[in-house]
Amino acid sequence: QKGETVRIAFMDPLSGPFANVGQNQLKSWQFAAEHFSGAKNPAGVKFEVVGFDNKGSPQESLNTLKAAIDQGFRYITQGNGSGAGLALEDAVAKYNERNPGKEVIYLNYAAVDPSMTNEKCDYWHFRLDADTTMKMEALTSFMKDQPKVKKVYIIGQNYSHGQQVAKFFKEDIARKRPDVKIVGEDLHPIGQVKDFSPYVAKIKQSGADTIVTGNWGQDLTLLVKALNDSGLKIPMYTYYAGVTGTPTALAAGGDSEVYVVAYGHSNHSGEIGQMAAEFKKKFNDDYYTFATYNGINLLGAAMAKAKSTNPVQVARAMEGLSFKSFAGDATMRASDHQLQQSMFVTKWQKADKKYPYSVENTGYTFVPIKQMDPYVSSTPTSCQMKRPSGG
Amino acid sequence: MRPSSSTAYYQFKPYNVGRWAIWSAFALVLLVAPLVFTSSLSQTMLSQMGIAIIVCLSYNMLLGQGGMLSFGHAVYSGMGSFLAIHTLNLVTKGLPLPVSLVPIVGGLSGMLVAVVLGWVTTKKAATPFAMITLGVGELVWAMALMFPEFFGGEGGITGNRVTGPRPLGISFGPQIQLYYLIAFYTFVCTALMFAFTRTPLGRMLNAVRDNPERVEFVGYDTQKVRYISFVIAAFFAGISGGLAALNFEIVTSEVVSGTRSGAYLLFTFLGGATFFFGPIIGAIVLVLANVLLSELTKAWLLYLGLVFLFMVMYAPGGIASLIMMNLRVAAFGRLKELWVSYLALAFTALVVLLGAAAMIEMVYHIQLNAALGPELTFLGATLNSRGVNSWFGAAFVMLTGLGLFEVARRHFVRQWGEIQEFIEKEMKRRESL
Amino acid sequence: MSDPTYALELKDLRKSFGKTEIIRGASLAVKAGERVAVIGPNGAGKSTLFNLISGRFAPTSGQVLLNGQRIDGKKPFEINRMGLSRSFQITNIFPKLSVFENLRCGVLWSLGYRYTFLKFLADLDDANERAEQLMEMIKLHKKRDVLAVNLTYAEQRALEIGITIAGGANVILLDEPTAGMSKSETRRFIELIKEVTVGKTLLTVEHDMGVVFGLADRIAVVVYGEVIAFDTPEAVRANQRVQEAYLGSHVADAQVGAA
Amino acid sequence: MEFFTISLLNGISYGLLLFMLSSGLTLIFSMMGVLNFAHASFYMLGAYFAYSTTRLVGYWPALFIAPLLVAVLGAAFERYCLRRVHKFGHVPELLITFGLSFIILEMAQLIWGTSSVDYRVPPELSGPLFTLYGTQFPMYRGFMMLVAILMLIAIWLLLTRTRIGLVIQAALTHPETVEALGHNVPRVFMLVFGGGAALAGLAGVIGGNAFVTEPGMAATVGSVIFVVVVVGGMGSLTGAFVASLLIGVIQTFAVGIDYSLMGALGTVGVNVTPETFGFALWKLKISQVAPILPYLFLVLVLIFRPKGLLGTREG
Amino acid sequence: MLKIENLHAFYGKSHVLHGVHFEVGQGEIVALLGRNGSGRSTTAKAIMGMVACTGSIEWNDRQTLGLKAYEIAHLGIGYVPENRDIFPKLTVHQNLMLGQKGKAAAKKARWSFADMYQMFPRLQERQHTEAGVLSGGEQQMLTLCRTLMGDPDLIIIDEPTEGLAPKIVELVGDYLKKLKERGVSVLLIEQKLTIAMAISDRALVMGHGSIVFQGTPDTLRADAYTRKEWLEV
Ligand SMILES: Nc1ncnc2c1ncn2[C@@H]1O[C@H](COP(=O)(O)OP(=O)(O)OP(=O)(O)O)[C@@H](O)[C@H]1O
Ligand SMILES: Nc1ncnc2c1ncn2[C@@H]1O[C@H](COP(=O)(O)OP(=O)(O)OP(=O)(O)O)[C@@H](O)[C@H]1O
Ligand SMILES: CC(C)C[C@H](N)C(=O)O
Ligand SMILES: [Mg+2]
Ligand SMILES: [Mg+2]
Repeated sequence: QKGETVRIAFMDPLSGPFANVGQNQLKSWQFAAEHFSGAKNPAGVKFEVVGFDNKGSPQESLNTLKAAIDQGFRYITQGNGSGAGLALEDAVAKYNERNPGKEVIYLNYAAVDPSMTNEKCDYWHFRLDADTTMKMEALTSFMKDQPKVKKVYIIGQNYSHGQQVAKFFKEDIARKRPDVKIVGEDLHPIGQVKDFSPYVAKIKQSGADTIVTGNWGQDLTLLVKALNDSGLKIPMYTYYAGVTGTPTALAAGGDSEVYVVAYGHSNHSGEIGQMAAEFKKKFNDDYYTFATYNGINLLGAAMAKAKSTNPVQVARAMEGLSFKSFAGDATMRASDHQLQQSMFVTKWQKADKKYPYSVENTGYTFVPIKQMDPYVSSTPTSCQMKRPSGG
Repeated sequence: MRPSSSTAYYQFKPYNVGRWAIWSAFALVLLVAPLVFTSSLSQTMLSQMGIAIIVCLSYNMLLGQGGMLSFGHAVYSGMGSFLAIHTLNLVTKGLPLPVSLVPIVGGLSGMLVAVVLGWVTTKKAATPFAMITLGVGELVWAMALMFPEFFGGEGGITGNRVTGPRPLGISFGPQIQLYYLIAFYTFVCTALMFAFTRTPLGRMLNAVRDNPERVEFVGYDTQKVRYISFVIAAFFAGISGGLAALNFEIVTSEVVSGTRSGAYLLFTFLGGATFFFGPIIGAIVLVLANVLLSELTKAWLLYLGLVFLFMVMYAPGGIASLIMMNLRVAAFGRLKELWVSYLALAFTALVVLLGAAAMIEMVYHIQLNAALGPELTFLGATLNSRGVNSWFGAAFVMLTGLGLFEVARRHFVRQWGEIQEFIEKEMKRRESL
Repeated sequence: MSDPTYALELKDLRKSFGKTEIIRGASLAVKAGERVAVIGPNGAGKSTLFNLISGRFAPTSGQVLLNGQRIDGKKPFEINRMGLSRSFQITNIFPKLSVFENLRCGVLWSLGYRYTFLKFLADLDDANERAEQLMEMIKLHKKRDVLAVNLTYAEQRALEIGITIAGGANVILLDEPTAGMSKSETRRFIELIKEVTVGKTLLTVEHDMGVVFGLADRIAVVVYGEVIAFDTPEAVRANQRVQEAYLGSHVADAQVGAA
Repeated sequence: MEFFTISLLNGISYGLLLFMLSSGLTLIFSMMGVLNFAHASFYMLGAYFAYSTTRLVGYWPALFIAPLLVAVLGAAFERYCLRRVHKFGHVPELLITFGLSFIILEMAQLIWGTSSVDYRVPPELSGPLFTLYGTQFPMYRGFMMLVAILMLIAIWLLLTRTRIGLVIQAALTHPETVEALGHNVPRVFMLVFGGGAALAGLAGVIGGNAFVTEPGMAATVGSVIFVVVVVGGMGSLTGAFVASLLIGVIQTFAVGIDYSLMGALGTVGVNVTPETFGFALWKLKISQVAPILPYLFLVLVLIFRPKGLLGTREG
Repeated sequence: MLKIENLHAFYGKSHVLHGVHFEVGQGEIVALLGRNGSGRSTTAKAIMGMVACTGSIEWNDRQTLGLKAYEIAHLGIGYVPENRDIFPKLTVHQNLMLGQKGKAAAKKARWSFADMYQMFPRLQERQHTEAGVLSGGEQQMLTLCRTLMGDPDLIIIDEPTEGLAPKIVELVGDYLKKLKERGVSVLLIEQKLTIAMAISDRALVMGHGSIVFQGTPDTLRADAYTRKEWLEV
């Protein structure tokens, strides 16, 4: 296996409205692959990542999957959007079942719909990100220690992700801080709201002191802007304040109290910190998809363990495998193929000496204020993994 | 099934032989295509073309034949898809329905949705119609995201087409088996939709398009004509949706999106809305553009936009009209004179394209991948996006091409005008005979 | 209740647009088989009257009876199905269909084909035969497959009449059928109209006195939304009021003479 | 009361914003009958141009330069593309603007990149204008309202004090006749299209920093502006204005209403449980559908009053 | 004033006018007669720059061939098209407004709104109605008035009496004479021989795209051959 080339097909939007995220993430994958190729990974293989444009569409993803398979790819990765993710998970499962001997592994680096590792879980799917439930587990663990949090307003996009955030927040907080009151809950159609001030008026009227939202992209920036405009300065707990474009808009709005839960942050030191700096120098862009770091390392470790690059063996090797992530040890849980890793809560503030990393050159940064060990955010799974016979 | 057999009697004789030949050729193409293009990607693409052909033809029942500009046709194909996949899942749970009939369920559902929504939609024609479809489309799409119970949320609804009884060992597991199912449906639906244009309702639909007022004075209720046709179009759209459900085995909310409806509109028009077969071409181009073009270049949306701009400006009848114009020339036996001109045009256009594309690709490279070094490969050649040579070369190629193209074009225009004049005279002469 | 010997009867018909009353209590009774010319000054309401009868507008008050049945307020297609058909002052055909198709569209409903999409047009022998016949009648059989837009003006007018009579209606309304034609064409065209409407009840609006006096059994004079006279041509020409309101002094005579 | 006042204020200002976005479209749509799908793209261009010119010469000059640049582009597009297809009818006209929107989007991404740019509200306009019941009303929003009203007045003057509107409407049916009466029809068309584009550009200058300047910004306003124009009534400027305000206010208040069909049924004694057929629909709260109410509004208006609220014609 | 020489006109490839020659003097009413399709309307359009043509058209010693329609209109030629090309969505008054060539020009014009409404009181009654719903005859009146509002020195009228009641036809005839009195030249394209002969100073007869007769109405009346061959069947 040493000296072999492992080709990974990356499929995410490379054109259209989400191209910015996709392009950045493709570069991240390629960057990580290059960084860890050869001697730098235990298996000594060379990684190569090729981009396929799925335009963010589930159906197009199936086409790119076919194209990738035609071109001999046995590893695919995707993350931007659970819709495409679920489509790929299902399609890979069917393909592998119908084409024994030509199996394909799907590394999911960012699609966070919990169903992918629960009721719809599949043997060939491995998730490197933390799913919505885990993030919420971590976030509520942080929030329960914030005495300021008393009255919470949940606002989210009315689609599965937003609905899940609301649902899990309510469940978790009831468990951890039964005294916290939910004073309002609003789900709005995704991408349709041009003006959030009516929502802000409603939030204000409800007397809330804290906002929880799973919003991302424009739905988040506009919300933040409306909050700033109205002078309603209450803390906001989010998932995706760090996604490309949002920090710029956040910065334009001035100071605001925003927390983000994620499996990483922008001020890591050590190897990943160096990589981020290097990435920035090279591409003039932020390296924030650290799952690429973990993904390549996981593959390297598994290939070394399996002594093969054949997906069948590699998949088996990845189950339950522990490896060095950029933030301590991480384990690919065998029961549902969900990576168990440390979680961070970060806070949006001006970059300073200690946390110098200026996100999107805004002069602001996400400062880690709490790191949680993998067990904290670990959530149970309902997955009944079907493993291929003979495995 | 075959309209040609029954129309035989009244049609002008030589035409008929042609029609038989065309339909047989169509069937033959459908039969052998997957044997020629054998990779799994090309087989899915062929399947998708079949699906797109049905839906574009059904869209053209509204646009081309009825003059109804719809921005919400995906609602009907999409709802067909959703109900079909739910049905497929019921089949998996034991509903005794052959998988091959699931598309019909899709068709019936599309039709049912149209029975309800179409009633309000077709109350009006022209711009109000277009705007109602826009509104209905947006509403349905927003709803689709809000109701994960039915629409399956982000992940959509998945199904497994390898289920139920397997007559003759056909499981529809391998793509090729499914392809032939789709091909069968495509042929039948195309024939049926063609037949529709030859029925009283089909003809009245044309009349409603041209002059709705007068239609009222020959005894027809225009709203009913539109409504029934709308429902029929939705039926075929639904069939196509059902086939898509089988093909992808997953249905997500994107199938009812405005983008999808927009694509039907654009490509139906590109193919040629004024001819029955135009949308077939449009559908093929649609799949090619979506699947292949985006793999070739990041600038595919730009190219697509430019193609539209130029097509609308210079060939508003779509590709089909270009073909028909040349067929007319051929019918008068003058096509062979044009060969040289066409070659010259094609060659010079290619040169222009080459130069322009090289520049576009370099710009994209600078924007997106500059960090990977200034070099990029374009059609096998290595270009340096920071080098004067590459830019100069590309510009030179383009400008030379442009110059030569203009020369070729002028020559062609003159020649073409002459031939058209000849044809017109010839037609007058024949008329007066 | 009403007298069915009248093919068409208007009873105190009124129509207002906004505040202006355009038709102010028009009454008229036309016997079956009669040829009536409707004349009157510009803007008197002749076309409006036709629109009210044919269902394009609903009357504000009053009644329209077709063969003794009320038709006022009905939709144009319903009235057409009851046997009344009209042509338009401004040519109103199906421009992108061929002559033959235009006529066949006019024929379909009356033969009971309605909204069917389960039969081929080509198999509808009766409809096709009838369309061919009509084409002969309006002398356009040589232009069978020519698109209607490409016809000359006079041919389009002929086609207009063809579509109007295609459905076999008994009562025919023609609005200025000869407008825009030269003398000679008009003369031929009047013959054609006479031919194709044999046995039918005919109402025509005309300004060409030659046509009026050549065609009509009786003349209805509409002035300011009322029927001020309804009589034989001779009586109408002699009518002082009509001369004042409409004909003018010498031109009328000259034109009649020229016709 | 407090909530009501603030909501009313929000509603009106949102309505004015909608009007600002759609005024150019109204102009073009009502006068030329062109469904300009690239309108939102011009809006986006306005924002990007303003971003770039602001960096060079500051915000206030940009407020004039950016719309002017957009106007030039719009006029050029009319002159070289749209004019050619005018004779083919409305569908090709619409499609060519469709194609243009693709091109503008890609070009914008090429020039300014795919992520949002840092285009900020100028310092002299940031901060609150006044504070009402402890809620700030941002100054920039006030500015936006002012500009919207100025736009209204400008278009109104254009339509009533000049004959441009008449010329164009007449030219829609008989262009040759209008020319024979001594009017330079092509130039008027070009001016109007350029003017409409400029209005979109101005909206972009102002909307770009109030919201987010990014390639996706065109798509987000894309269809709602059509709603305004159609609901107001094609050909009616006042209609568009009234419709904007109405939609703004209704939508804003709807956000505050947490009733659902389930609740309504509950009061009349019908109990809806999660097992009831279509539960998801019954439990949907009005506040949840607020942002898509405009489309519902659109459909209802077209069915019951196809001319639009104040329109005079259907097509 | 207007001098046309060797005018050839084309619709696409079809050659419609074959070398037309004639002149219209100041304050003259010239009738242009001929059968349907003989090319009279085309002649009018050619003068207005609305069809492709070659040859020479001089207006007050200035070559107008190649100018745009609106430029020609500004030189003082007015055109009343056949087919009643009214603007259906505009009101009667707005239709008339479009006839004017700008505020300054309107002040100096020979005609005002009041003159028009006086000529056809019917129009005044319908002033604020959409022109599209006017009766056929009213539309015809409107087209004529609309062109007059532009204050032309030469007015080309294509079948102005079409669809008018006989009494109104007389009125139009009288009005054309009044135009002449105010120094306006008229090129009248007519079908109705009676009226044309009654008011015109000279008559031209057109056949197959060229002028086949020029002379006074009296000579035409006397010329049985021309009348038979070119005007009747
Ligand atoms: N929809 C309408 N709204 C308002 N006024 C109308 C409408 N339709 C017709 N009118 C008016 O009614 C009057 C009568 O019009 P109508 O067309 O019936 O006249 P007519 O007798 O046919 O005249 P003509 O001989 O000139 O064609 C006209 O003054 C016209 O302006
Ligand atoms: N747009 C057109 N395209 C092609 N041919 C045309 C066009 N308009 C007119 N023609 C042809 O040109 C010839 C002259 O037409 P023109 O309209 O000048 O005749 P006219 O003397 O005014 O007759 P009419 O009494 O019908 O108004 C006719 O043979 C006609 O068919
Ligand atoms: C673009 C991403 C922020 C989307 C997110 N991963 C989701 O599942 O919805
Ligand atoms: Mg009339
Ligand atoms: Mg003429």
